[in-house]
Amino acid sequence: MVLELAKPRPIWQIMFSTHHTDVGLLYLITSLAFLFMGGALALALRLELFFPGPQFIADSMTFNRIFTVHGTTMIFLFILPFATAVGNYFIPIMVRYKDMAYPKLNAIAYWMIPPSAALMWLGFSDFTWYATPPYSVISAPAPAADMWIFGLKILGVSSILSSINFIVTIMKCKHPDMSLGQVPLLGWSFLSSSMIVLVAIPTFAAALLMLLTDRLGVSGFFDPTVGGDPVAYQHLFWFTFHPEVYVLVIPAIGMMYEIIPRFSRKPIFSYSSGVFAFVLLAIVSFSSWAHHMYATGMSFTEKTVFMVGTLAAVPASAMHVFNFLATMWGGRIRFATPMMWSVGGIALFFSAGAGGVVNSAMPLDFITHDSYWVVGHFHLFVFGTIAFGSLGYLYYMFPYVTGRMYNEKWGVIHFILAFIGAVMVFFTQHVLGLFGMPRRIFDYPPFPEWIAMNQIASIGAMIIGVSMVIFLVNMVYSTAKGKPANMDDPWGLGGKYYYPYQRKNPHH
Amino acid sequence: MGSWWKILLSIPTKKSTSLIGENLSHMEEPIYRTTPERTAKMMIIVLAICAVGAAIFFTLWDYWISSPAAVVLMKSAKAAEEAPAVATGKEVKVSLAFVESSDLRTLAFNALPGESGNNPTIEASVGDKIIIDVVNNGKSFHAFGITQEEEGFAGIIQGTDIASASNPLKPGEGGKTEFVPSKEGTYYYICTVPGHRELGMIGKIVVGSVQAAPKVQAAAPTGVKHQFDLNFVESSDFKTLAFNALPGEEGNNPEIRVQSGDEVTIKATNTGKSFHAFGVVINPEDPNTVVWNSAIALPSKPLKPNESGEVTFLAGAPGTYYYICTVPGHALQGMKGTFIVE
Amino acid sequence: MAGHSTWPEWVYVGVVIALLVWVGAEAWEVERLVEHVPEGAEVIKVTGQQWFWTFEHEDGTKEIGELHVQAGKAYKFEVTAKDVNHSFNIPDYVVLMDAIPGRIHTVWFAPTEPGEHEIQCREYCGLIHYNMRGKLIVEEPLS
Amino acid sequence: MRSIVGLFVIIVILIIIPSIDYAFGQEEPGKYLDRRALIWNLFFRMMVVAFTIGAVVSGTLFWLCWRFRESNPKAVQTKYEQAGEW
Repeated sequence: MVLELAKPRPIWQIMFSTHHTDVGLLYLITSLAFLFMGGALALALRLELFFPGPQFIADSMTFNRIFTVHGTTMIFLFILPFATAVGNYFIPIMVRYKDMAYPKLNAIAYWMIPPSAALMWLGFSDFTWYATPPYSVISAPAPAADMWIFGLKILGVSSILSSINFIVTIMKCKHPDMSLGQVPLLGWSFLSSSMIVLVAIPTFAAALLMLLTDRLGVSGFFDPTVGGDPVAYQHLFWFTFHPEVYVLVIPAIGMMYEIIPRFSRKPIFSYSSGVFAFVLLAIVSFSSWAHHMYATGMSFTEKTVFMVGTLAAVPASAMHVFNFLATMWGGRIRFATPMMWSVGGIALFFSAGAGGVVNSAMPLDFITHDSYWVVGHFHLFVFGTIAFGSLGYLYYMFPYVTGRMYNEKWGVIHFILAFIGAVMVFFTQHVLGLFGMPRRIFDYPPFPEWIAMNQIASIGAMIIGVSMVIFLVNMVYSTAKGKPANMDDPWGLGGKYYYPYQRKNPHH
Repeated sequence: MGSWWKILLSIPTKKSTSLIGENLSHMEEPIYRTTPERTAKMMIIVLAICAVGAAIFFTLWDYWISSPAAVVLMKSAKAAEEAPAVATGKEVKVSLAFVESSDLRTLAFNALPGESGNNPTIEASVGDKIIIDVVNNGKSFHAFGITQEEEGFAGIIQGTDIASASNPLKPGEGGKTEFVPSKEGTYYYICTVPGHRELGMIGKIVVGSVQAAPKVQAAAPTGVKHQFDLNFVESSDFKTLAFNALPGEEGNNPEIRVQSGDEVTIKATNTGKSFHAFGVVINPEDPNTVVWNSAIALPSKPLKPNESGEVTFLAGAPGTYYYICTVPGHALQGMKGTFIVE
Repeated sequence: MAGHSTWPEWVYVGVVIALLVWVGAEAWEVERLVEHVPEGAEVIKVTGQQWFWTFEHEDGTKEIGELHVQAGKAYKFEVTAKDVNHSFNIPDYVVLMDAIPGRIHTVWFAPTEPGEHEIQCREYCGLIHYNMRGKLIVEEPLS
Repeated sequence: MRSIVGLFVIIVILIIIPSIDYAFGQEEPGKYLDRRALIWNLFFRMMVVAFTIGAVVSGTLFWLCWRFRESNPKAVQTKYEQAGEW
């Protein structure tokens, strides 16, 4: 399915090759497969909540297992691999090197994903994607829980390896007459997110190890009866996973930095402020982890510190938004599918950010903590921003990957439906949270407001589902039968380069 | 999805190439574009993998959540020792008070060392119900527990603890607990606040042989059979739980009377929406004191809605027992009936 | 980059920072007011366990799943858990505090007028988390 | 530019008003402060600001999309297109 750079090869040769586009293709297909699997789970959850009272899901155990796997899949098996896929395809090209720095390491990093995915999906554990002790230690049934732990450990290693690969490729393998200040912003985004991974993930690896030994009963790190502290795990966890949020969002922003100038027929408004914002984000992402834990009896001082830390991350993100708008300003914008996704992504990115600022205000945590507000908020990020950026970029790289053109009309319809759906689901969920509905519940008492809003959200989810079916058909059909793309300039925008086929490096 | 299947089935062989690629500076070779054939192969591979995975997953659906974590098994192993006690119906009432010397250096129960009644030794026989009243007459915090450990504050037998080191009895506060020893030997009642045991807050419970009370031993099997149906029922708001009928209705938590040695068969059906498990216990507060292997399902592996289970056992020594839902809290919420053996 | 003026960006960043400062200040002020527990607040020990709430009043009376309080009085909850994490939540009175084994967290509130309110668990705690609910019953002050 | 000035005005107002009603709102002997009121007021104040800014940003975004779409009659080649520097 890849645009073969040499000559057509049997698929197994592509599968076991170490060339960056082949590995990228593997990442791409894997991540998309899991996008659809995880999405199916999400639809099941929304359908179950359409009416109060148990619907078609047998019992709460099944429900809990479903939302656990949904979360884990979307984050670790869709978003991360997709970003890595894009990086594999484009980073070497952007730094004008023949391949990733360590091709074998690259392939190894990929081949760690299938086994861990198998562990996660076979086990189908039930302790939510953040496995908080004591529940995950004393209540979560084995072997599912242990399989989940092992699966995530492997994934952690895999993402560390690919991060190392990206950093070395960008820093060491870029073309000698190309300075770091000329690496396109997509490259910078991967540089900064990889840096975050290197610092953040090991902490979680340690936490997982402690969790495992606790479950085996050989240690009591998180067991209060022997002097452990359950909250310690939450600190370790969020020290990894708050920065992880930025690991997910930064590449998505980088992708928008590719698309928006391209379709506005302008260079980026300010390359330097983009770079600055990326690096700044990477640094401040570590100053805010405990804003997830206001309710765990933190002192006023702690809360204040982490609120300030959280707010400190906002200007950087705001600079990106400004950069996007300023780039579009005075351009001649072609609203092809990728551009639409990016613009929609910016809009939702802003609303998610605003919600985040409101959220970080300490007292409001009493209202929003662990309610559907939080669900709506982070879904606005992971779906509204990250998935939008990613899908936009998927359309953008489609001609390069397959040598064919996707169906523009259906691409646009996909975007419009997904956007409407996203607004319906996630904005409603914010309000639902304000009405006090806790997250992760299999059933809810029949309060009229709750029922109404749950049904709106579920309908929105259905709309997204439909758009995704359209997407799938469009991708498969266009891959096979799509009309051959003009590889120099698939959208007929003029200008010098469409990335993979650039004649010279962009930006001065 | 129709067109989608057509793609999977259609296997054309021609490779369409284009000329555009060729005049590119860094691309000598022509562009080979993906063909339906290759797409179909790829889709088949992906779907096949998913199918295999799904097959394994669903055939073993419940296996993946079949056992609790190792640490849980270890803990419950400790508690289980205390479970199968045969109640003698005899009761031993003890009242204990935490006392401290004025300098707080010496701690003890009831009276300081040297005075009479210091750390009294409790005599009982297997199956007796020891009822302990504890009050904190000191100035600092204390907590109560019974253990078999020679030292330290670990291994507290489940259900025998009053307060805890992290949430202790404040001065003047008190509590009540029951303990039914299941085997002969020496138990220790201690203050579970770390260090207090070493400072002297420790007393013995000497458990003698059950011969002390021969008349209340389990009678030989009588061959008489009883069959009871018990259904777990829940009020619509789940707040009240009960057997057979909700409180106030006819047949709520029926009282069961059998002769010692009778063969009792219990069929429990979960007619509710949440999870339940059945067991006959000595102390309704403590689901771990299930007697005569009368348990149906377990809190960790409960009866799902509309499942039912059956158990047959011999009614043991005479006394008053309780049949409850062993899922923690459910007995407190009303799933508790009396089970009297004569 | 083709010469463009950067001052709009700096103004913009300035505005953003000003807003953030404002948010921080407001939040800090409110939190300061809310954190301070009034003297003479009556203590209620709240214990969460799978899957119900136990309340113990100062006079030792225990309630399960239901909590009776009087309007016009201040109450201080000492929240803890027996088995796994829970989160004690009265949405109508914006009371929320995690119940974590081995820890005692405090949160306070003062019901204003009589009425019935929901009590629920906000932290995922297992099979019946979705139904770990209770009732808060605010009664007329007995004067 | 105008929008930014407007923003400043709004912010100033929003800072002053609440600080005043704190000054008066607190001192009522024998009454406990009502956390509901405090927290929800804070929430709504922030919502006002959030939605104001939201209106400005999304308004700008919509205008950009409408004004600079290539199908807009006023659309012209960007100077970078003419100079061919992209």
